[in-house]
Amino acid sequence: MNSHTLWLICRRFGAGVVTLLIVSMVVFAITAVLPGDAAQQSLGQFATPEQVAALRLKLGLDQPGVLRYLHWLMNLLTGDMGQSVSNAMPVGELMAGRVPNTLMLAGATALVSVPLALILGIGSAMGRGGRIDSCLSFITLAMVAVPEFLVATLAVLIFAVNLGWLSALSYATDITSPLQFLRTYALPVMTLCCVIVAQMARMTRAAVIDQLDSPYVEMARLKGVSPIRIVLRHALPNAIGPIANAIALSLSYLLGGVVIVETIFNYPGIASLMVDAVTNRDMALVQACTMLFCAAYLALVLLADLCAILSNPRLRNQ
Amino acid sequence: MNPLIAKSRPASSALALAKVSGNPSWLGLVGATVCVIWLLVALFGPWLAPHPVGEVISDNIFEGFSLAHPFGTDYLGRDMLSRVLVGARFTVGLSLVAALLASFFGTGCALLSVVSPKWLDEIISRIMDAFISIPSKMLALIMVSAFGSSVTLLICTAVISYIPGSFRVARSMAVNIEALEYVQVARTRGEGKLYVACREILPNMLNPVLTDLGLRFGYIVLLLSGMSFLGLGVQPPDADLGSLVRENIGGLNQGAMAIIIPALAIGTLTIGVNLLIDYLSSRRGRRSGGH
Amino acid sequence: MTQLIRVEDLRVVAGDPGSEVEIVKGVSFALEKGEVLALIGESGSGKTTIALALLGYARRGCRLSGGVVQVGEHDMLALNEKQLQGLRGNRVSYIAQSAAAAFNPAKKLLDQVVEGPLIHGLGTRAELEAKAIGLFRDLALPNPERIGRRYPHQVSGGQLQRVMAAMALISDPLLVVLDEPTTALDVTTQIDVLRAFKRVVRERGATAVYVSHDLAVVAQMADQIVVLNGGQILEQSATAPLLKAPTHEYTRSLLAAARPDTGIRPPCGVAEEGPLLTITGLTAGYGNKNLHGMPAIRVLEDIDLTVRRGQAIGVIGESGSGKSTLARVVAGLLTPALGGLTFDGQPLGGSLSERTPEQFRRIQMVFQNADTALNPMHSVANILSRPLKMYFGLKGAALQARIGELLDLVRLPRDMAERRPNELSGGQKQRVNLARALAAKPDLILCDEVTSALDTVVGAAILELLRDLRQQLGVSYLFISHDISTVRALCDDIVVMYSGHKVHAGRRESFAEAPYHPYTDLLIHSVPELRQGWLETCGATHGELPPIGERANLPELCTFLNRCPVRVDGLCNRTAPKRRTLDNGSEILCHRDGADLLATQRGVTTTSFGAYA
Amino acid sequence: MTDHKDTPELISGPDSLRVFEGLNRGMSRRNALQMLGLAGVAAAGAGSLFGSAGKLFAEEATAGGKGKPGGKIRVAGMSSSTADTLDPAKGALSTDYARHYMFYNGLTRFDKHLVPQLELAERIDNVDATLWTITLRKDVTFHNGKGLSAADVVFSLSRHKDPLTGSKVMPLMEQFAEIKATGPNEVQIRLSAPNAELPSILAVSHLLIVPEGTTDFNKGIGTGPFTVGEFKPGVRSVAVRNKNYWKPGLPYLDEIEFIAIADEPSRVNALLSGDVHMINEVNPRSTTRIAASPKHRVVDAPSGNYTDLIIRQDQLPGKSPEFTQAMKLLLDREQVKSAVFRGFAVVGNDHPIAPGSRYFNTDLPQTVYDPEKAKFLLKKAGMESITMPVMASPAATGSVDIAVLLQQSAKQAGLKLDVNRLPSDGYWSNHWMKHPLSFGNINPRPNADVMFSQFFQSKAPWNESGWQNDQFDQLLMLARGETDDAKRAKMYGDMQTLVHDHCGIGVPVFISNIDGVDQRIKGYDSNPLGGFMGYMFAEQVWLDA
Repeated sequence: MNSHTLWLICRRFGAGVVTLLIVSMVVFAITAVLPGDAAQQSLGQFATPEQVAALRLKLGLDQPGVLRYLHWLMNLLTGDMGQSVSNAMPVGELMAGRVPNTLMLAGATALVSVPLALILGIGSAMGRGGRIDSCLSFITLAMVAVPEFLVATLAVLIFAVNLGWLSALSYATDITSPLQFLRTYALPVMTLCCVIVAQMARMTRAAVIDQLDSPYVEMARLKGVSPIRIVLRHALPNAIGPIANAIALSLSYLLGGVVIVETIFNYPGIASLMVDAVTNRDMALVQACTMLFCAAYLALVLLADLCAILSNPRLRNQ
Repeated sequence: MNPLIAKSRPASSALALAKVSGNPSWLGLVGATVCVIWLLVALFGPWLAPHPVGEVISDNIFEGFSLAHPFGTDYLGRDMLSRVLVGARFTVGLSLVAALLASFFGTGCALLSVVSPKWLDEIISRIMDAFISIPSKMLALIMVSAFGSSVTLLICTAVISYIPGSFRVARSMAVNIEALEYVQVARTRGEGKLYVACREILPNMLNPVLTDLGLRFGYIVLLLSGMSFLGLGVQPPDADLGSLVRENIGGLNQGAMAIIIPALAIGTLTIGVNLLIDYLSSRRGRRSGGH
Repeated sequence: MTQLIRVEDLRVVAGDPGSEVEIVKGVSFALEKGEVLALIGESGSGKTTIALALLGYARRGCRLSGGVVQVGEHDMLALNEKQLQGLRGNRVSYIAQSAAAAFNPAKKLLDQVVEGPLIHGLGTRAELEAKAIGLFRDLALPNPERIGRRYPHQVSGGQLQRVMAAMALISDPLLVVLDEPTTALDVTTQIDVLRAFKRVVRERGATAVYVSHDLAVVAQMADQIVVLNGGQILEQSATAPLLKAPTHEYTRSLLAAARPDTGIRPPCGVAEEGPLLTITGLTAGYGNKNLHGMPAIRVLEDIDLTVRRGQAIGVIGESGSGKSTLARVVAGLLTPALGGLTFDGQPLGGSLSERTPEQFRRIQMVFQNADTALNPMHSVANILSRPLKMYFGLKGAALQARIGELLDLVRLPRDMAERRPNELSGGQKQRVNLARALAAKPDLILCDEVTSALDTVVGAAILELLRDLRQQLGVSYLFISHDISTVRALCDDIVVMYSGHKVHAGRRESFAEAPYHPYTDLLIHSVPELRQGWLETCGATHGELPPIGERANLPELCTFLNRCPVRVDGLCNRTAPKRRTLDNGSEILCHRDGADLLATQRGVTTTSFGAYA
Repeated sequence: MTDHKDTPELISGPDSLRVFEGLNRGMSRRNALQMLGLAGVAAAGAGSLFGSAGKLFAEEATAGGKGKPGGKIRVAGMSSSTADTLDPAKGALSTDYARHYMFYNGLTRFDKHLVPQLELAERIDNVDATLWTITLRKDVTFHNGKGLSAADVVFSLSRHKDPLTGSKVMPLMEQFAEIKATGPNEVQIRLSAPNAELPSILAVSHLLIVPEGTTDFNKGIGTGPFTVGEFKPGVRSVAVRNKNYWKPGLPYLDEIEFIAIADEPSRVNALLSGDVHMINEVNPRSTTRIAASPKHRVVDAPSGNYTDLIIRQDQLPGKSPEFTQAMKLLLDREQVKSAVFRGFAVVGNDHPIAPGSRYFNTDLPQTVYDPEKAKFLLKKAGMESITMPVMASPAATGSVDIAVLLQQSAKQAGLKLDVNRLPSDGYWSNHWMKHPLSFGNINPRPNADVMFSQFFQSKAPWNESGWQNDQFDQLLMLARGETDDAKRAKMYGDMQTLVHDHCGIGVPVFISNIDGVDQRIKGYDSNPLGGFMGYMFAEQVWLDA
């Protein structure tokens, strides 16, 4: 880590803050048009106008939107993410309950999907244009061509209902053995892999092929280096940048894009928390979730760029 | 910021995009055929449908193949063939329109940001970053809650979700082209920004932009099917292919045609489009490599 | 002696099965042990393809379709991939054109040097590393023990090329293939690399095939020369007879084009007295600006320059000297940090938005790379019509007629108007590029390395065209090049730049004779001459540089200090140099006066240009 | 998510459904009459209720000892979110109710025939059905060890009248003019008008008893059979057996993990794969799957729940009686019953009283599907070829499918309907009753009076179709004051006729509750109030593993 990298991180941090601000404004603007508000929503179908008015006053919803936004922003600056209006818990606490779950699922999925994608991508890059390549590219395509919820439901039907090998639900607090972990996480991880592996594998393939076309790879071949060694020792280290980027994009999907999987497997993650928040018009929570997704996305992309820098001595030693 | 890093991400993805390819031509042919078939279905399907799309024609739900109902019946006892024929128009049509618009706006913003002063470029980039970081399904959910579910809204949502991606690819390409000497020549000739963007830069990035458009089409087909899970989609009795899968999911355990057919339809559509794109981009790669 | 290398009727095809095109059409040659054979030809002649075939390798899309390639006891075309793997980097090794690209940027040099022999089991890592360090030393690399621990980007181009030579030689191969190993280097660097190569090849008695487009370089290295064109051998003989009495017409044209200034002279009497473009105290650069508005990376420092009406000024310097930046500033693509531009008496705005349409019209720029300078999506007519419509509002028949005239002017057939750039050859593209500039009827054309990317013969033709146009139209040129002979062929005045400074400026004639600025001296004498033995006798960069003490922390110190053979301790390293005018009218930026310089430069200068014609 | 139904249920009396239930189960006519008689006594004047009403069903009375203690089960409800609450006042979803019954007790409790049984109340006396005195049990303690006292009851009931509590039953509580403690174990309630149904009102889940001064409800301190082991809104709750429960021998289970799976196929899959032991809100189409599994069974119960077509009477085209009539004729009830609900429904007759319930008007002719007549009527109204949007939403069970079927039938009558499927989110607040044609969904209101007052009275806030009928309003008032049951039945019958003939709602079917249960779960029964045994399974079931 040197001053240049530090400067990069600082700059990104600044840009990230701006991006977050834009996100919060966009989210606020859209949610401002949402019909009904937290008071209406929490009192339900048969609420009387007096009740709604009283609750609105209590929650401060009677203030103009801009004022509420600024208020929220001020509080955020002091580290207070606000309170969830639907159940009066601090937003931070609600999030803290869900974030580990999301990270767990994302982590497990990443552990499976990233190596798989790398193997698929590198495999097809090595056999570029050949039968293996066509085959793998077809498989990865087919994997992504089936709607997520169908994969998930089908998988549950086969592995949980008919075979009874795996669990149809994924939230278990009492995981004691690795086998149990496997039983619980296998299905959602499998479903998510289907969604993200293809993209990563394709980008890996492209990045590796990009390097395989470079003069230094030709040079390595002319030194008598074997194809496998060329890919692993020469091309791959230089392809880390774009691959890390593809991985970062896919992993950011694992945080916010998994609402379907969370629903089907009844997994309490951040995505379903946000769906709840939208339904309950729980603005502080919606904002916090969006901020988190956005921050995670930016962090992942930054991490990918740092990977690219660290894997590249030219950038590393600048 | 180091220019190498600043550019490495989009440039590499654009490059990668161009190189995500290389399948033999027969696969491309298969892709092209599938795409043409689906296009025809989308154009003429509704007229070929033997039954009105919402009519319950059988007391039996999740029927299998029969001469009267080649694709069986759905969860209410409606003719699946008719529903798929009509549904294809929605899926293909919506995705196509959304993909075209997303590419149009994405590319437009990219061109704008490339010929604009740095501060405007920065603002556009930040806004795009902001939108790309909001998960598309969440955005869809909020949008539908706010504005109700309609075809226009579905398109809007898909467009907003995919503009940033299109923007990124287009911008990285445009930045590279902008640095080329013929653009510099045009600038030193005193050409306006509009001319530089539309006449000098745009024609040269059209091919990758079209490739990107195809990829986005595939993504949008899948996004729409994902949105059907969240209860968003075209208005009944019509249904896009994703909604058809979703509404008939109860027939999954009995392997009903009502779920297999639309799932296959989505599969063939996305795979077909991808194969075609791969083929086209690999051909383009070879062509430009030949010189 | 026995033939070590025997190539017989080698054929290579390219393209898809079914539509293959033969790109090497039955080439045969042979080479004895310890000999160096040169393959010479222009781009597309098949020289690199043949060189790679010596390793049994064909690039993607190509196929070795027939013939025999015998290297020692191995028939390279009969072996399978596994066996070839065993030979490459072991018995046959390769030195690529661009070392910067051919080294893996993510690995340390030493690891890459010993990788091949390690795989081939030629020794333990320690032994091989020791051997590599020995080779580094032999190749005159600085700090041979440590340089291997660096990454490619931390080493200069010339040094990398030498490291690559070490990589090729470490396995004591039967054959070394050198593919344009010095083409990407500046001339002043090239000479050191050539010397190092030559010494190592001779000392080790290596057999080598040297691929190049440059006859002068080949003359220094090769025993045998094979002249190739279009995948066929046109002429093949020992070096000396070939240089003296080339039999084939094509070889003669190659020889003639090698030094354009021997055939082309600038026209006389075109230049007028009035200044067209005046540059005063120009400082410019890239990167973020600091508090004083100065850019982080300064590329140009305090440049003064005047281009008179009808005059051609040549700007030369090596890569990084700032010469292209100068053109960009004049074109308005880069806003200067300090200093001003005056064009025909009017101030010329620093940025594009400050310039008038008339100024846009009167200054035109022609870029180095015709491939990227023409929009591939526009037809030639389209490209040419845009400035005509824009500046003169031409339409219809008048427009067509003018396009025709312009094509005539650059000596292209009129029917080319409907073609797209990618249907044109490199030379044709450059002519279209020129025609587009001429369409504006400009007063000043900025030519940025317009001939550098072209083959020598084609480049010479373009130079001739430029000269004739100047005579015809009285247009001024700011002609930028790295090649002093090209500049001398076209320009009245010459400016030498070194790391952003104008170190030497003078009339064309003053560059014929010492004294020069020490850098100009180095530059002139680094250009290889078309005679065998030049490399051994030329004086440039021979010997140790005079020792100097610690440098004063003064940004204005002479930038050439580190390489200067006539530097003076206590003067050059302590105080800034000043501009002085020499007797022949030239202006230099140096501490040494004319007499000093003359004394040091006379002693080693043995030739003047034109002697070999 | 798709079936997000945030409809609170206002249950303020047992009468209609308990009879309906009884008749369905083959209860003798005499028994039924006897039961009605008892209720009649309670309503007629001064009287007391101490378990007598329940004696008829003594064999089913709640008593410990017959089940097997121990075991843990996992239960999946249909939806949950971060708005999940353990505050009884705020309960909005079936998941909330089920949880509340785990941790709290009410003063009374519905049995499976919807008869209110004494729970925390030991005795309930009244004077003119206006002044009620409730005597509390003395041996009851809260989970935190505090004994139950009158102050707790006063607190629990009074808080609903504060708008800030956000109570779902605030309108219902307006009739509670005064609530005060008259002794350590005695509470007096003065109603603003006579209401004999108070014991059943007190059985509503929202009126479960919490300790006085409770502000943090997440701990779930109550007197119920289970204590809170864990409660994470939107995630799960774990209920741990309350060892000191005041009902001896109860509950049986050691632990209940309660989660929610919004996606119906996933919910059924979770049941079938053995991951959960019971689920509710099973789609009729999934019943075959559950029934096919030897390890599981389907538990279904007809209920008073209906999804209705709302034709606003205060705007065109609903203003035209012909149009309204035509729309009712266009509802193909048999098709709705078979295609949408796969037979798990009872055909309705455009009024809210389910067939077989008390006061159900058997003489009223059934509206049948008749597109020809509808066409004629539309023509008469001059609306034979208009295009109308219909609002439907997954929020109103089955409404989207019913709308599609209606659309097809309407086509035959020349009417073009555009079905607008709206997301569940925000449907009730923004679309329900706000369009000329829309769908609603009304959960059981076991009492005809409450049903009619809330949804059909001219000035009722939820008068769905904006129907104004003076005759109906007068009848409603008269019926409330009428103590003669026969006269009352006649009045309710007339009101049904009025609604059937003139009101702007079409009730195609009454929908059954369907639960899916693991065979090892014993003691499980159905309850017309809702799934999960009327949300009260926790105390009653045991695991026979």
